[in-house]
Amino acid sequence: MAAITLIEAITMALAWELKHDDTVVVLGEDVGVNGGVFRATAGLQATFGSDRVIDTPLDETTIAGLTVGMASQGMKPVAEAQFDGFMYPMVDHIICHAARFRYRTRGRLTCPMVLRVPWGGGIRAPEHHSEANEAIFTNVPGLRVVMPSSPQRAYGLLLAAIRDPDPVIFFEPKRIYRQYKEEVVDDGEALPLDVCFVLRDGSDVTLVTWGSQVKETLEAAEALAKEGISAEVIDIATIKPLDFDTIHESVKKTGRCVIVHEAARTAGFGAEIAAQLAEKAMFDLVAPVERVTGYDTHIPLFRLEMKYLPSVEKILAAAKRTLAHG
Amino acid sequence: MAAITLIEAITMALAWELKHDDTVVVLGEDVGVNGGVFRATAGLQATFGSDRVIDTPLDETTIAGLTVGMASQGMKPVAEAQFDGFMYPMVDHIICHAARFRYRTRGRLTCPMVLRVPWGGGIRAPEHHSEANEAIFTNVPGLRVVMPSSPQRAYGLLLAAIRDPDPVIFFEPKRIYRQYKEEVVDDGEALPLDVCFVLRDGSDVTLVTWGSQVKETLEAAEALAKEGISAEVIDIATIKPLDFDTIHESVKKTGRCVIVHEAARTAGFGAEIAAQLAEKAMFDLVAPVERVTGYDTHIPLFRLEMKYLPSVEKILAAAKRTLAHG
Amino acid sequence: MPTVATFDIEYLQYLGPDGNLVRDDLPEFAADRRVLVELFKQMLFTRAFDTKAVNLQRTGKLGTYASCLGHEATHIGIGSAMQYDDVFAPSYREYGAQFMRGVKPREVLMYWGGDERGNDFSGPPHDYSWCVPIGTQNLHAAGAALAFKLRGEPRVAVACVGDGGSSKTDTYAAINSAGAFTLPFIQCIINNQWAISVPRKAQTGAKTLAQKGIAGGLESLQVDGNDIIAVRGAMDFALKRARNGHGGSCIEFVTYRLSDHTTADDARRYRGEQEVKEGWEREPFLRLRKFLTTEGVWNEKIEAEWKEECNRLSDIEVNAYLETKTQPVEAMFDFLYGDMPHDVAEQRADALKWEGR
Amino acid sequence: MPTVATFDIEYLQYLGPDGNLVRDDLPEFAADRRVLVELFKQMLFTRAFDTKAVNLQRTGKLGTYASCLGHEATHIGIGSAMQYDDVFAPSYREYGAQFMRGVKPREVLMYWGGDERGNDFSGPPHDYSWCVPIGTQNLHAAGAALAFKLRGEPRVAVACVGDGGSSKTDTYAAINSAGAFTLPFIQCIINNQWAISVPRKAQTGAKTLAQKGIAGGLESLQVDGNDIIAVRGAMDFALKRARNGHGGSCIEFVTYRLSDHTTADDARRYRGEQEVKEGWEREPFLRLRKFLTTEGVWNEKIEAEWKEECNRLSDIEVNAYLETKTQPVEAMFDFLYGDMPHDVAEQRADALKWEGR
Ligand SMILES: Cc1ncc(C[n+]2csc(CCOP(=O)(O)OP(=O)(O)O)c2C)c(N)n1
Ligand SMILES: Cc1ncc(C[n+]2csc(CCOP(=O)(O)OP(=O)(O)O)c2C)c(N)n1
Ligand SMILES: [Mg+2]
Ligand SMILES: [Mg+2]
Repeated sequence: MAAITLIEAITMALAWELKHDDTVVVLGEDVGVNGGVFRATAGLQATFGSDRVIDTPLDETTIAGLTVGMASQGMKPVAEAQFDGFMYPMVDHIICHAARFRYRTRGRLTCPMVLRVPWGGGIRAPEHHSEANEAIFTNVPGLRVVMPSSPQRAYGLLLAAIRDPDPVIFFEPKRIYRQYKEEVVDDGEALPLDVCFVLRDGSDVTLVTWGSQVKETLEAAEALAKEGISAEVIDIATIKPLDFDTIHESVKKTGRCVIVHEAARTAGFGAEIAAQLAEKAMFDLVAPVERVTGYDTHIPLFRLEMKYLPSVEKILAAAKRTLAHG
Repeated sequence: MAAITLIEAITMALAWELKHDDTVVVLGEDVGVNGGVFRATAGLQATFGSDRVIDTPLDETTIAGLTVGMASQGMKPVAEAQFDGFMYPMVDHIICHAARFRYRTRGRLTCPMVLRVPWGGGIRAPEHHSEANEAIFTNVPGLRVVMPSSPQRAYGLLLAAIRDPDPVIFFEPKRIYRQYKEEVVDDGEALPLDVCFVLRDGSDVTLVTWGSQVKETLEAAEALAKEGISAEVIDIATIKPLDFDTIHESVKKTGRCVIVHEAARTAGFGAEIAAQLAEKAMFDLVAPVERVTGYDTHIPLFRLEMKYLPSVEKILAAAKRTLAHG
Repeated sequence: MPTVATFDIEYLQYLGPDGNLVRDDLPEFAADRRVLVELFKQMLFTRAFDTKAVNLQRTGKLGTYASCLGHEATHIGIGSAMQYDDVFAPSYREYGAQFMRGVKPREVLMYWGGDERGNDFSGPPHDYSWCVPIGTQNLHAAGAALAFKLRGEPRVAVACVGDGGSSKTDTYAAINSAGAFTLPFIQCIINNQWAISVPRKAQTGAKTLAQKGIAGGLESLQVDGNDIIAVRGAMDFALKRARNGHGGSCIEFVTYRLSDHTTADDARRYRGEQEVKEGWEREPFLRLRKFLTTEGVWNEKIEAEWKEECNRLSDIEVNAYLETKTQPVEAMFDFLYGDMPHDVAEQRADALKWEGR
Repeated sequence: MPTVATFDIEYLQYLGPDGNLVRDDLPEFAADRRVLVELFKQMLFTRAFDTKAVNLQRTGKLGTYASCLGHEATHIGIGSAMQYDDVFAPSYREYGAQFMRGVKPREVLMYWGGDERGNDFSGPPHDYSWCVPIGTQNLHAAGAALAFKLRGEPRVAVACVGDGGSSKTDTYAAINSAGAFTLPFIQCIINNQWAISVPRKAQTGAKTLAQKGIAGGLESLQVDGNDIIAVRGAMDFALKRARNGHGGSCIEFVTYRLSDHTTADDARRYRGEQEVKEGWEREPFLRLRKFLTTEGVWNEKIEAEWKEECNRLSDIEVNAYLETKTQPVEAMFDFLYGDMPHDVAEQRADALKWEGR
């Protein structure tokens, strides 16, 4: 057992599943001999052959459509969108077909597929390589949307996603692909797809987040602790379906909630969490809900991108605003 | 001045703008001699010629891409997606380009276009003809999202959309295309693109909605009135940007809010409204926010579709739940 | 300039509109005239069904319906050539092909009657259901073909799309994938001259729709889609080629939509009577009836008897459809996920509550 | 079977890799050897700039950069043939073409240096900016061409895409639109044999990429993209044809990517040395230099002097880039909408507050 990065955990999970399930195939642009532009599939084609790890023509519509086709004929394809910003041409096949085959045919045809999407900003990449677009899918019934934020969670959630009988959009926060290493047991153990992770216990304020922002959020919790403020940190990880109960339990305790996400604020997934708080936890809250998010503009090219993203300072300020109440 | 239906108001606005602005063109599938499958463009090709009202090949990617191309070269194209469910292949060009040309080029190239989308269920149509998918766009910076719910608002908002210097997604609630007639003055007067419409004043509870559900919501308000309960009804109409101030003013008065929309609940746009209430109106609210929405499943084929949609009864029940508080 | 590549689009036809053979090298299957009689009977059945379906819609007992009037030779030629293990990906009006594969007429009616169970049909369970988003089915079929290839199965995926759908980017993507991966895939382009109100010539500057296949390096052929011998012959050839690992084909079937686009359409708005009249002169029954009659294997009496049988069989199906009870409300939740998430389960309970259950 | 359509893909080349003419009917523009010298000088400048840009990236002064090494004849041939009023839609590495149209090298650097102002360039204000989502620019150019046609303007839209991008559905859509509407549109497919790590043959089963144009009924031609005379000649012809209302063309330029895909790529992972070595033997400078030298209009001294000038000019541009101040934070709000919505204005104020302003 070795300490590995988040992206190495992805590779390890893919290798495990390719090895143990014949029906699994990996496909996408440059996933073969090149091992993916982020090296997520490094070495897999050499090990499993070009019938299991398949380079596709350069067209995301093609990748999505072939994936749906294969999934409905007994395979478990794991497709890669090379970057978040190239995923949009896949939206049609995902929404109209992947999310509906089971529903449409009353269970006759199903679509057990995973779409892996390197996600989010902060890596000084070119345009369209830095998008936080999970909200495209969160209103779509029939999908699951997952985003791990640690090597262990990446491993366990990706295994679960591949084994799930339905389509899973699997966002990978690329900014933390190599942020730190963690020991991950390569035992093929999957994690549940509908349970939030409480990363830090606390009693004064609940910080809810996912993806790359887990980093800043934990740092903010640490800074708050230094000031004697106890923050609970929740990584929702399985965005859809949302495990609201865990959030609710926490807010019952703290009475305060700050939601942190990278996507633009308006109608970002944070809105759904805030909405459920307004519906189910109104009388538990002692302070207005706060959202710390990307601005309602496109993430700028890299010279300005860090000014777009939520920062530790902004999280701290929001947490303190909630503490002014109650 | 004649009393006309919502769809006739659309046709009238298109005709006005085609007549008064040379740079306006209408394009889409079957918009020409056939006048559109809903007759929204009926007669326009005969009047303005096939250089102004253009039938395209059958491909939504094509329509979206050509529209962006024309818009960036000095034209004001008004494109039609034949149905809501066929809009997904347009998402790439809309998100990656229409919404970004101005931003990307620091104002050098712009994209003044309108995408008209017949929207929503309840007309006993085949699969993919009944979708409430506005949430695809509400998290996307650079877009405006509009949905009129009366002939007058359809006329004024469509004119405003065409004249707006940026891309506007214009959803047309097809269930109420011919619901009733209203006098609309054909005077070329546009409505603002960022102001909610208060359709009925009230003091006990605020009902917020848009699109086809305005019908059921007004009926629910009427039924509440019979029971001595005074409901304020707001049609947000310009979904993005949201005029939250009008909603907030109302909730300050009523202390209660029920949000009604047709789209699936989770991460529907109602979540954003509820979130802003949780952020800015927590201390005005005396009852938890309620959402009456489509279920988190696909709208069924027509035998069951009315059981999917929000109903007057469901709105009444939600309003009464809020009235049990405070 | 040196020429680096040359392509021909050939046109396959055996039976002219007048019922005479235009060439004498009939494909093998046609040697047995009884096979042709069986195909003709299927064509007649399909038309009888289609007429009933349109009537059901007109009397308010069916939703919008897309008639297959005029396409029967193409549809049945395609369906009859395929094997059970092959995968069929229809668009929405290829009932004739689906009947050949075991789909029941009542299932067609259920689908257009607003009941998802029509998609859980009696045809091969691996076949795709009707596909409303034009052209997307082509890529699913290509994906199926990729699965067959990877697993080494001798199966072929066949997808149908219209002349309008030949403009759809998904069609190109399917054709290109089939060429890039040498897939057992056949792209049938059913050119009935109209995409709702948009005529064939407005779809593309391409002289033939068959040549769409050249862009992906597929075998590309144009076929008289009103001549079932040609349709079946072309399909037999392409299927064999694909099954033997030699890759995909793109076949344009030239036919004519004799009906409105769907029952929601009124074609008189956009096309002239003369054109439709000419369409009726080239339609598929006329010529096959003449040919079979000349060959002595068909006559008016057989036809009258068979038509009666078709009506009887169709009525059974129509009645079965009309007697189908609407699904309970929970059906809209129960088939959404394999493992129902907690939030969906809560909403299911809410929906049941509104039903008083 | 009767043949209903026949298509040839021809190959255009004037100057072989050895610098000798392979045909003697040189296009008119090439009669004046000074024109060729000017083109060569542009090629040299572009290469000098490209080298500097790669170095800037290696030393941390630029973000990811896509080199144009090896593509200079194609890029400059295309750019030099176009008129100011025409519209150019590049993908991301056609700097040579853009320089010909007035884009400044410093603007290229700003874009790859993470500053949107690089897109507000000094080239024609109607030209498209770099386009990262592969192939989408083709449809924008087709839309521009449609605008030109509707307004009766004698302008042509030219779009570039790679061999990888020729698989993209948008490319097909652009080609098909150009054919359907008879647009003044040229689809340049710049086949440099690789799409990052995916070789040309894995993209498609099509023998040539030029034949993608057949699917839309366009004039389709393959050109030696390392021979600037052929590139310019083919473009002149296609532009004239389009400008005169005769419709679109699809031209494959066969060249070779001598560099890594971008500075973020390591091509040694997936391609062999031998292939790259052969690429260097066919590259565009070698042959043109030989030819011009033989013709007596070029020599080592001129080249040395010009290279020095190129370096000097490039350095001015690099310095201008390095001296550019980062945009203020409000830039991310100020160019989003023509009329700033109230919620964006509020967030702009918040961002300024975090800047202490
Ligand atoms: C993606 C998409 N866009 C639009 C439609 C609406 N629509 C349904 S059928 C049709 C025309 C199809 O024409 P064609 O492909 O020629 O097939 P045909 O109906 O003639 O069989 C259109 C535009 C659709 N179903 N899907
Ligand atoms: C839609 C989309 N998918 C993927 C990418 C990532 N990507 C950037 S360049 C490239 C390869 C392009 O190859 P080609 O079209 O041959 O152009 P070249 O780089 O060789 O000039 C890929 C896959 C992208 N930019 N856009
Ligand atoms: Mg058709
Ligand atoms: Mg390339």
